[in-house]
Amino acid sequence: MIQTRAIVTNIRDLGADYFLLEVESPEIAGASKPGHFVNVLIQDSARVVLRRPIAVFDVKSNRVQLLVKSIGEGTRWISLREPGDVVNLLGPLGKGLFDKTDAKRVIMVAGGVGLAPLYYYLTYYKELNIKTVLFYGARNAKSILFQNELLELTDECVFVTEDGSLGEKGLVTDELRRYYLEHGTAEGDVVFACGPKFMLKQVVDFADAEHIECFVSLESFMGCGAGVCLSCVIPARHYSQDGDKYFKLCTDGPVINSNIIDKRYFEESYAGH
Amino acid sequence: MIQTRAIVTNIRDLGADYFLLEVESPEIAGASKPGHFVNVLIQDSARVVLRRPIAVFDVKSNRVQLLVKSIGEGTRWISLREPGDVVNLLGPLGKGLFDKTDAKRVIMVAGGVGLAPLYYYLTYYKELNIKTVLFYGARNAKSILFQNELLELTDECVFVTEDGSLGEKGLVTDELRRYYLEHGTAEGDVVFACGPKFMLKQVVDFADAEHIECFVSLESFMGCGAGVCLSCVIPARHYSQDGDKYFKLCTDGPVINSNIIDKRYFEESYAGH
Amino acid sequence: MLATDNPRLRVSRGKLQLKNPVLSASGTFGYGTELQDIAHPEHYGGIALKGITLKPRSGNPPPRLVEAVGGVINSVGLQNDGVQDFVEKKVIPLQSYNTTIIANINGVQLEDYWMMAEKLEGSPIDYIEINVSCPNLKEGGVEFGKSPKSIAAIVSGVRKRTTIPLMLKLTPQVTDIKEIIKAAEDNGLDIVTLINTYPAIVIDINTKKPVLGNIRGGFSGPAVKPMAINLVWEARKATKLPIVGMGGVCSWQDAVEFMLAGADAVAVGTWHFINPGIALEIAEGLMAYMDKNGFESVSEITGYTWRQYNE
Amino acid sequence: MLATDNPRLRVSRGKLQLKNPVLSASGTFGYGTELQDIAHPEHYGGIALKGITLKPRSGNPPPRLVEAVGGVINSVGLQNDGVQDFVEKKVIPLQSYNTTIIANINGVQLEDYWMMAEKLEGSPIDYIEINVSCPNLKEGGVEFGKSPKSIAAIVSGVRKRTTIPLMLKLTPQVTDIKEIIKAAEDNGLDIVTLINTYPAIVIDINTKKPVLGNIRGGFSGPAVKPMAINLVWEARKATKLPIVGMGGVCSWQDAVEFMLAGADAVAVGTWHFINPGIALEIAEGLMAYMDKNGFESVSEITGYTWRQYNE
Ligand SMILES: Cc1cc2nc3c(=O)[nH]c(=O)nc-3n(C[C@H](O)[C@H](O)[C@H](O)COP(=O)(O)OP(=O)(O)OC[C@H]3O[C@@H](n4cnc5c(N)ncnc54)[C@H](O)[C@@H]3O)c2cc1C
Ligand SMILES: Cc1cc2nc3c(=O)[nH]c(=O)nc-3n(C[C@H](O)[C@H](O)[C@H](O)COP(=O)(O)OP(=O)(O)OC[C@H]3O[C@@H](n4cnc5c(N)ncnc54)[C@H](O)[C@@H]3O)c2cc1C
Ligand SMILES: Cc1cc2nc3c(=O)[nH]c(=O)nc-3n(C[C@H](O)[C@H](O)[C@H](O)COP(=O)(O)O)c2cc1C
Ligand SMILES: Cc1cc2nc3c(=O)[nH]c(=O)nc-3n(C[C@H](O)[C@H](O)[C@H](O)COP(=O)(O)O)c2cc1C
Ligand code: FES
Ligand code: FES
Repeated sequence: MIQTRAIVTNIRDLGADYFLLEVESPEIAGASKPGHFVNVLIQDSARVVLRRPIAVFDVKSNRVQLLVKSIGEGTRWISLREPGDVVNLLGPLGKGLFDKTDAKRVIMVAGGVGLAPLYYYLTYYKELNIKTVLFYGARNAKSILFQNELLELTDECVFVTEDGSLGEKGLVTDELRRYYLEHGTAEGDVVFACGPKFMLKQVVDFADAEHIECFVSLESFMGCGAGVCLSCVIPARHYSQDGDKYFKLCTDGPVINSNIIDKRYFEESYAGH
Repeated sequence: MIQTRAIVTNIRDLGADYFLLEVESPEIAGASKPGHFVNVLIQDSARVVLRRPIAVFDVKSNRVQLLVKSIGEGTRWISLREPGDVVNLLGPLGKGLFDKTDAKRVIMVAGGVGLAPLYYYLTYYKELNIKTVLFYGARNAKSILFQNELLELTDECVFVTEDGSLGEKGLVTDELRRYYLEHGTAEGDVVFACGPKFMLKQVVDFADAEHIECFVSLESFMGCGAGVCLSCVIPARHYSQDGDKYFKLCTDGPVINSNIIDKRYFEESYAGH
Repeated sequence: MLATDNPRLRVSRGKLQLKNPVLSASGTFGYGTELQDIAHPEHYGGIALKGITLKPRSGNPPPRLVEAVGGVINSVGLQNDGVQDFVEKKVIPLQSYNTTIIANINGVQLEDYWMMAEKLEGSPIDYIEINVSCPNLKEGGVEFGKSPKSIAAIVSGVRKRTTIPLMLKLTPQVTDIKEIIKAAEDNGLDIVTLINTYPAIVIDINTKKPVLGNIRGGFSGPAVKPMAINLVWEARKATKLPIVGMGGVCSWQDAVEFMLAGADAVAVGTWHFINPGIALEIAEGLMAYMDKNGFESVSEITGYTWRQYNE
Repeated sequence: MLATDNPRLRVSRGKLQLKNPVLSASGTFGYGTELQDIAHPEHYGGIALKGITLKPRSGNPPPRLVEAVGGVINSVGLQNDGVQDFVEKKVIPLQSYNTTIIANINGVQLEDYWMMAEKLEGSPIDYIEINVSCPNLKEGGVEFGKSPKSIAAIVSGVRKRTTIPLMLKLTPQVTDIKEIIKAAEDNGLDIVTLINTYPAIVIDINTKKPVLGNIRGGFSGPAVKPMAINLVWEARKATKLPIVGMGGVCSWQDAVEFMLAGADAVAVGTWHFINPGIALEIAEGLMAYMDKNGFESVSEITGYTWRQYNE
């Protein structure tokens, strides 16, 4: 983990409020693995105090790519960077997940910006020659990013849009179910999912029912991103004597085996009170 | 007084950290008189909360010009505006001074950015066909702005630089004294001064000694700029029963007859304690 | 009809009767008329005028204001021409406006409050706001606001001398705001207003002197909001009296937040300097919020969240 | 030599003996080693570890953190594995470092503090910081910090059970911080540390629920600095004990300001999240400031401004 002032080498407006930011940082690029994220310092803001966590989308030699959806002041600030600008980064952060090199088939389920942490896994499994199937859903055709790259990277790739303007119409989780109905489960299947909570709930419930190993990339409000503040916790399935137990999303995750999560976390009402 | 979102029509980098910002605002342009100022809302800043007071530099039909020296976060923000940007302004504020239409000869003393509020007076007296003499001092040649315009606007114009790189070498107040030594005082003389405190002190002392009517444009930390918060006060020469007495710089000034100011205000040590 | 006059914004709880729940906070709106080009007194449910004292005061030496992260620190120190001038001059131009007028009174000694109440009785003001929380007085001021005993003495003394409804403006810098409120309520208080500013100091590390002429000032502005919300929440536990919440209100969203926490009305202070037209914007925002969230009247917002955790 | 080890930065006042005046604030630096790639424990004069309790605690339900203007509000609620685990595991890796170690102890009842002191006696820690100011405990915590009586009981009880120098971490949310300090000093306190966070609430106006899982949290960060400086200034009036100042320290300039107001050392909390490398930067900044302003040692900065107005 380092703190660095990285130079922006490129930024691409992908439409639908998505931006691909590329920065030069040999140290972070060198140390990053799928599942890692960086914490971006947002400057010139009266409202943003904390850094913003953004997944490592991809690494190209000395450069780190971040896929950012502009949804508020912090991500908007990121989206306005220009080549030559300096961005203060902390990273790589997170656990980075590597115990799944024994996977036989990797099923990825991405909802919207949930593609961000999964893309790097796809490049990783491609290199390992492990079969990948991607279900990628978004509101409409415009919000389906990197179509060509994804078709390249995956063995099978199913696009799903809410309005049917591209690929299948409906929800990404319906396509996941249909796929399994057709193909059945297989030894060595691993599911990775990232997206809105209601989507994750469906995926996790499904994986549980089918006994498929399942990893989800979660979000929470992070202070330090590095395990020192205990802000980012997610309730754990296994209770301690003392009552609830939590794990730290920043250092135990953000990509985490779904079987250690307390399922109540996925309920809409979950906010602790 | 109005609050308006004015469009930037032009911004000129004048060098030496000076910028001339021009915004379109028929209402403020229409109502502005010499001695007025506007309060500029600074956006996107974690450190700047309050608006920044900036003198009306000049008015060109529907447009208001502001001469800004970038010295901190707020003025830097102003200096980075581009044509088409929106700037939220409150104004015109201040008293605007007009009882000196009976002046016979107007002597202006400007130190650095102190030129800002005086320029508009120069255009005003030019229109009234009243004789003006300007002493304008700055660090060096680069910091002497609008040389041609000023030579046009004034009857006599003396530039003074600390390093002698343009005009006279030395202090603007020395040139003021020299001028009066040569020309003597005259009935109907009025002095206007704006600049650093030590300069103002010299001017005021001189004007007092020579019994010349003298107006100074002062600065102070302003909250509202409109007379409601009582933050911007300057100590008044005439004590009330109750002890010290203050006037409000924003509504009684910022251009003010020096004979109502408590002279202790001009001491370097003056800060109230 | 302006949103500010919409009957759905009417506040009516005990003695707090306002056409809308947006007040100006004392000291940030002068004597009500200065900003009227932009911020008309009639946009407000009520306007709290600059604090007054028994005798005229020239206030504290400048600098009186300094910026800090998320707010400002002021040490104005109650510059004013005294209660006599107030009733003879300041109040007069306001009578014709369709809004309520709040006189904010301050004392360096206990009896000051009582004598001012006597002077104000019969004048055309709608509320007296007893300010026991000004951090900018060498004597009196916030010292009175710290003990239930002095609160009791001040409120009961004022109560005896006037029929005008009484507000009490509380300092946030206390261990337990509930005991202060109880002492006041027991002695005839009608309405609670909170918060005043937090005592604060800024030192210039180059001159090595405090920036403010009076050394200490009071901190206000957006940064204090979460602390103010907490104190409104606490105050609501202590009393059923109407509560006017303030501290960092900068938008209609902030106003809603104060009301959800239990405030019947809110006041805008510091943000007048940044956005003088804010009262009208808040009224409009409240109307839209009510429509979107199914609230018929603004009083339904008051305490909505608080009740889910406290009743 | 790193600036952090420069002898001119040495702090030596009473029991406060530090190689430099920059500490980490409890709860923002974990157990000292997590950030060591960027923020090495040896950059600090001392490191206050995450607060511990007698028994393990799982802490408060999430969300535990929310942003506000000028700071953050946390309701972590002392998630920790208890004092036993602390002495057996957490402290061990820190012993080899050239810095001082501060154990931050918290109780839900009075006796908790005493029993923890017993457990810590003999362990290789340098200071015990008695935290009577955590707003995130349902019982105990900040309630203890509000009354001189409970302070006296806690401090004297801890004092009897350990020879380790004692710090007391104060809440800013009190009427008079001076009486709290006096009660502690009379009962054997060695060092005052302040401030902890301000109680604060944020409500989401769309869900109409408090954002934090525990409803209330504690506000910290740059916005609290002017209030913290004021409290250091006040604390300095109450005692000659060493004072560790904190609350919004984000730069070496902030550190200087705290020291001019009377602090012997400062602690960095929230800003670790934004700039983990801050300790070294502060040390370097202090060196440059001393050179420019003719201070031979950092102790000359302490109270420099305060003395001009108080002696
Ligand atoms: C480990 C991790 C990795 C992430 N990776 C990416 C990524 O690769 N690309 C990307 O675009 N985004 C990513 N995010 C999400 C990103 O951090 C948030 O979108 C960002 O913090 C929002 O900041 P903002 O200032 O733009 O919005 P804000 O103004 O802070 O918020 C706008 C709205 O979004 C809500 N919101 C903000 N942050 C979160 C959050 N973390 N969870 C839920 N709601 C939130 C707020 O409540 C508010 O309503 C990641 C988050 C985490 C925790
Ligand atoms: C009535 C009036 C008219 C003005 N007209 C002009 C103008 O036409 N053009 C122009 O460039 N400037 C003008 N100024 C000054 C201008 O308002 C300040 O330069 C500006 O507020 C500084 O803001 P900042 O955020 O850039 O600097 P900050 O970051 O706030 O301050 C930078 C440094 O300057 C000091 N400083 C800031 N404001 C003042 C002040 N008002 N007086 C003394 N020191 C200060 C600060 O203490 C700090 O050390 C005017 C001021 C007043 C009161
Ligand atoms: C410049 C200034 C002057 C103030 N004067 C008074 C006053 O005279 N009487 C009073 O009760 N409060 C006074 N206050 C406090 C405000 O009324 C209000 O309680 C406080 O500022 C918090 O609200 P805000 O954060 O919206 O500003 C003053 C505040 C400011 C900023
Ligand atoms: C996430 C977080 C956790 C904290 N945990 C503790 C704690 O366990 N014990 C304690 O005494 N203070 C705790 N604090 C308070 C800090 O130590 C410090 O007193 C406070 O944050 C003010 O300093 P700052 O403004 O620099 O953050 C915590 C603060 C934060 C932000
Ligand atoms: S964000 Fe601080 S521990 Fe996870
Ligand atoms: S700036 Fe508010 S009264 Fe002058």
